[in-house]
Amino acid sequence: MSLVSLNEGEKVYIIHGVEENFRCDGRSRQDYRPLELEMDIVSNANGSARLRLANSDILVCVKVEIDTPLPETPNDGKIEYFVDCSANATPTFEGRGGEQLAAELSRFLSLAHCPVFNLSKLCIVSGQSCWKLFVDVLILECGGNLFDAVSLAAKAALCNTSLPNIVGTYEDGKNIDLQISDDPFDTKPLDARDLPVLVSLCKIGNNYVADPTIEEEICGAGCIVISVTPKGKVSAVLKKGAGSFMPDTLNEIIMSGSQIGVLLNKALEETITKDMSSNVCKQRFGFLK
Amino acid sequence: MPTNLYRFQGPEGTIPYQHYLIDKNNTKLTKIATALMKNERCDGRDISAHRNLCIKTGIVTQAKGSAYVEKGHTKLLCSVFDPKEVPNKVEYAKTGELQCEFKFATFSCRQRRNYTRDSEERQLCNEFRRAIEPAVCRGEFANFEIQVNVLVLENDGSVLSTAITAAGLALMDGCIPMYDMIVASSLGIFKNTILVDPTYDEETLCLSWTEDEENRGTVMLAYMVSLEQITEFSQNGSMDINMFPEYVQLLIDQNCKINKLVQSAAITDVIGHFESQTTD
Amino acid sequence: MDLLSRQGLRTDGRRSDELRRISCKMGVFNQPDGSAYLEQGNTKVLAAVYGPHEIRVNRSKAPNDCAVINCQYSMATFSRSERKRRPRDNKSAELTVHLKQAMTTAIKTDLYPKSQIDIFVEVLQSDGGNYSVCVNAATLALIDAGIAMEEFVISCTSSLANGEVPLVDISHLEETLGGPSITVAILPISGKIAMLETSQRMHINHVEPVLTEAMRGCRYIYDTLNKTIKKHYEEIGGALNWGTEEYNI
Amino acid sequence: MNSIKLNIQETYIKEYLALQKRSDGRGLTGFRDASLNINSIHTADGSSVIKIGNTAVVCGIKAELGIPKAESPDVGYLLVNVELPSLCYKKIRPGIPCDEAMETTSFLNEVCNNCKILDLQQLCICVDKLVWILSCDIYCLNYDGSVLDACFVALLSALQTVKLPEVKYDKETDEINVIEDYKFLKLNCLPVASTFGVFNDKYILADPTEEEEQLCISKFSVVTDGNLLFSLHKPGGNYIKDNQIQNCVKYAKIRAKTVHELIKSVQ
Amino acid sequence: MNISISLASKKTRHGILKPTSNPPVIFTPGEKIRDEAGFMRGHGTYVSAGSLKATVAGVEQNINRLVTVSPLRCRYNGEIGDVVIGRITELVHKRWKVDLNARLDAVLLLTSIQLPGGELRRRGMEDEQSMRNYLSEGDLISAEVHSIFADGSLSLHMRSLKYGKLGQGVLIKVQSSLIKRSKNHFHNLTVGISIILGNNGYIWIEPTSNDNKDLVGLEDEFEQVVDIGDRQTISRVRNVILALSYYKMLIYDTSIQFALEESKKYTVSDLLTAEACYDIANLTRHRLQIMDE
Repeated sequence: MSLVSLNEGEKVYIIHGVEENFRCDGRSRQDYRPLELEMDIVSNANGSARLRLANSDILVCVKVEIDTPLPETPNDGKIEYFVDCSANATPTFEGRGGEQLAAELSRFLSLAHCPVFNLSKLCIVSGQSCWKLFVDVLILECGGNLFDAVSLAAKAALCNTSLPNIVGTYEDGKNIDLQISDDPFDTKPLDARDLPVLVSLCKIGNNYVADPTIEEEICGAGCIVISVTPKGKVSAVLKKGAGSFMPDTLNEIIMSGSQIGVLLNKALEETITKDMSSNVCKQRFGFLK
Repeated sequence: MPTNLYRFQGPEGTIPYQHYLIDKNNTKLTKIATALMKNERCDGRDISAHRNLCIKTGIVTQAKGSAYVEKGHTKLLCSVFDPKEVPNKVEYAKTGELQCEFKFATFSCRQRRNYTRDSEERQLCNEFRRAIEPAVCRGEFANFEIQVNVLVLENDGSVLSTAITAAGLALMDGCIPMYDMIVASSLGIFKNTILVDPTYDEETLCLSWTEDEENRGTVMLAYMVSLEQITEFSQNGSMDINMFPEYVQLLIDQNCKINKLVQSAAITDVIGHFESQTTD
Repeated sequence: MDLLSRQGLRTDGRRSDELRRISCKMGVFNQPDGSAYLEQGNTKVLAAVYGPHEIRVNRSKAPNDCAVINCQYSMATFSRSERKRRPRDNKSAELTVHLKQAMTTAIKTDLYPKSQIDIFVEVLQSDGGNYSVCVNAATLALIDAGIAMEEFVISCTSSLANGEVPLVDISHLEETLGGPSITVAILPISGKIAMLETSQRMHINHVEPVLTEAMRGCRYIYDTLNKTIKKHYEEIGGALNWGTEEYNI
Repeated sequence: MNSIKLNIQETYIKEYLALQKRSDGRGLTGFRDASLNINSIHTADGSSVIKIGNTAVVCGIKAELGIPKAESPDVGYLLVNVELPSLCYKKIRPGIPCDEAMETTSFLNEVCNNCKILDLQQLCICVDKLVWILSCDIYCLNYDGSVLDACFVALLSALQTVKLPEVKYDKETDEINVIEDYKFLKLNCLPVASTFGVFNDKYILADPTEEEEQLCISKFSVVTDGNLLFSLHKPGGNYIKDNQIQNCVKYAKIRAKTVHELIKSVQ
Repeated sequence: MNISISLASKKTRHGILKPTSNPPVIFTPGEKIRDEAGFMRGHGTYVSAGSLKATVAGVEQNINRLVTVSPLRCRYNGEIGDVVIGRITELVHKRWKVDLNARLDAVLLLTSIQLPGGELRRRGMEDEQSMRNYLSEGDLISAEVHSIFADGSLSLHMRSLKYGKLGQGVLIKVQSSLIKRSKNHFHNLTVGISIILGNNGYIWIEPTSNDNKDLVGLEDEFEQVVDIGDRQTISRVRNVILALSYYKMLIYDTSIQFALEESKKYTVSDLLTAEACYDIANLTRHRLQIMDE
């Protein structure tokens, strides 16, 4: 991503544009670029989704495994986030180049989900066995605003996830053996509709914009990422970039971020419902379209 | 557990014995929780009171600048080194860089930590760097980097905010040009009750999952008092949006209080410098 | 478990000399200079090519008269049914080297002095023959990037069932259960072999039939991909005036 | 630039040494004052902080339960690690441990094993099943020479503060029960290290500071508990004479006694 | 707040425009084009066993007896006299390195720019030391290809009033093969917007300046705020060009003009949607075809 640089003229042009509430691509400050979602595209996963936000392309897969719960939380399952920045997205990600960004993304995603996600839903036998969810995010192309795109894709993939049904357990002394249904359709969906999405607001000049492009991210003095649940609660806030904020600006940004977040959640919700309802003869396109 | 060729490693899969005392720990947490419902804290503080702050600057004589800060049981050390050229770098940079390291000592937390950096340390390191970056006059040392290191000796809550405060002092002690002093403080929110400067147990309580809709979580804010600028803000938990202005205001007030302490420590530090110079 | 039923059908219903369904698309992404997506059965691979561009790392060590080819083979953590812990491990480092060797034979590196060509492949779903599909996808991406090549590089993996019948384009199940397998990458028109590897000990008498089958598979894949490329170019070329200034229909 | 600075420092120190004095006022064989503080870290099962002159070192011990080695099923683990984090000294880069840290670590472990500081049998809970693992991590906070000396004091005083609860292990059900009846560890001996620097063949400096260490052509350490000599450690460098060593051992023994008193005084 | 998430499966498949009726023969790498006898090997071909073969996928082109195959998409291959837009990446002794999306970074010598003081000014040490004041890393310039070095890298010059450092505006990047070579690459679109179509695929859109450009074109002017009307048109032009580029259509003054006219029914931000892009590209092509006939 460091491949993009801007000269002063371009920066001034962007900053003035934001002031006039008319950005380079014609959006107003709070508009998102068109998003495109496709669910259930990886056949060997328990849930998956691919999201395109302009040029940002994110593929998220959820896999489940049986694990033993931690001794301090015997009734809770586990969830692990892993982000990989594919070198396909930009050559700077080659080798370990994308690791720092990936670590930041996965850490913040787990921070944002953690206070909202009820892990006891993943419990099978208290203290003995639980589900462990692996949420694997693959970044295939970067067109700015990765935090929002990754969170939307991750939520969609989790909504798409279903857990296999346990058909029987039998105890053998202390150990409990679990029998998982062989039928791939004998599953129960995971309820993930309450999960938050992330909204990045980039401060440019004295204003802030939603869904920043790469150019705007470079131009901006700093960025606030807010994790918003469908009910408008805030579950995590993060600051990116080297800038600093006035207290009033910060409050204002968080306020409008939560409003955007509610709408974003609603839009995602509607799309997911639409996708679920058209379940019959659904065709997977993936990357062929 | 990643294998490590550089250190003596014990066997894999060790368990802290405290795991078998979980009930005790849980009752302790419940006790704290019930006390908090009555607006009382286990260490006898008022819910809006800070723990005592103990500041010592210049204790790492080998570093350019350093500060040791103790806040309750939270203890940490921060040191700053001379600006030096960035190794293996060809491009020209107009602003200097801050290289930060944020490390927990292995014995600093309830559970023993690993030697290698984990994701929490990385994240704290990122937040730490972002918090102090705006305060340093980075234009003064173009193409150079400054190394800022933090070692947490004991973690009893509000580590990041303490570290940021310590870093501000260490940078000052190291005579690195800064726009303003930087201080930070944190809040815990438990069932709508606001706790200033939460301890480790209180933080755990604030972040544990509950069914209800009440506000909970932690908030941290780093602030430059005389410039009135927020340099870092992070929050975790589940909170109502309308509460944010209140939290932010409260944190700013707290920071102003801490700033007074920090400033007096800074003045003592500077006087100390002069005295040592005159005795030389 | 029998890899070949009495009727001569494989576990996924194919005949022994039948390849899996191939679908592909060129130009999936905007940012790379060339990109391609290739599915062979359930093995799905994305390839991206950046360059030729200025050499970024180790500029002083690079040769002056030809291009540096830089590859990375990576496997998504979710690509197999068992979750992988890391996308890049020792195995993928080895495949990276193989991929680089195979692609270098075909790229006309002497045309691009002092430059670097990056080829990145990402296995999204793996069901056998990962390396082969990656080579094929990389070829497509290179063509999409307009990089001069002597020929296509096409790869195919085949193995032996019941110690006698060669199986072409094997799936993951056949890879794990079956006998020794041969992976070969060839330049299909001239028939030159760019890379050849056997998975394990193999009887000398078996090499010939398995290799022939793999090469036949390569030629089939070449035909399919070649057709797709032509179709893709016919579709997009018109508006572009076929990339020429003067061409008139 | 650096060489010039070193040169100036060398002349400066030489002038002092000619007067049988050192730049901080000590005599040639004088040790710096030490101060010790124990149990200051509450998250550790045992801890101590030692300052010798400006050199500061903290040691924290965490006790965990684990499975013993198959070849020695009845002993626990005592793992000693020395960390020289980048914050203590400007010449250390962050990342993997530096050579000096690794060297100090292996020397400490060697001495611990050789002189049996601790009967490792007392760390055994159930043979072949469960033992204590004591991870002793020593962090240097300020690197001002003779870090090894400080590490020894820190380790010993921290070990003395460790209290382990009683653990009941049921062989049948693998069940573990922790009873809060804490007991101290029994230490066999208290080895104390004293580092000496050899300056210019002629002078032997006890307990050199960082500045002096830079200029010394070689360095060696004597480990003793006042009566017995546990180890003499001289990692290369220039040769030293036999009688010089004899003298140093003498000083080291006296030093060991004072350190023992210091450790006793804080308990 | 405009947020729309569409489903990929609901999208009708219009990744491409309808292909033309009778496409020419397309050669792919390794395929034989013709026997070598009597022909000369050009770009995109090689000789093997007495026949000419293609190295890239494309259409055969004959200029007299020279046979070339040009790929539909590749990095920019410069030709002398091309107008290019580039970004300064590095300052090295007496020269700037310029990124042109070509195989190698181009070079702009200190002697190839006009400094204040005119043609006859001597370039001394002072100029060398203050190079960063004229052009620094990240700056955008428009220039002309002056010569081609043996290794294929380009040398640029800015010794004309029309070239110089670019100020406020928008840069978009498209494939270099989409830019149609023509006599003029500087266009003042009727709507008060100037556009420079760099042969290397970089396109610069800026408001037409009324006052004469100062002689050197190395000064910055950031005080002036581009007015909202111009801004809207610039964004519209930007989105329209991106739509054309998505559908691999040649970009030149006429195609942009047509596309702009067709885009009138959409608001600027609507032009970001796939449907609008398709519609505009399709209509534009239709009009171009009619014009050709």
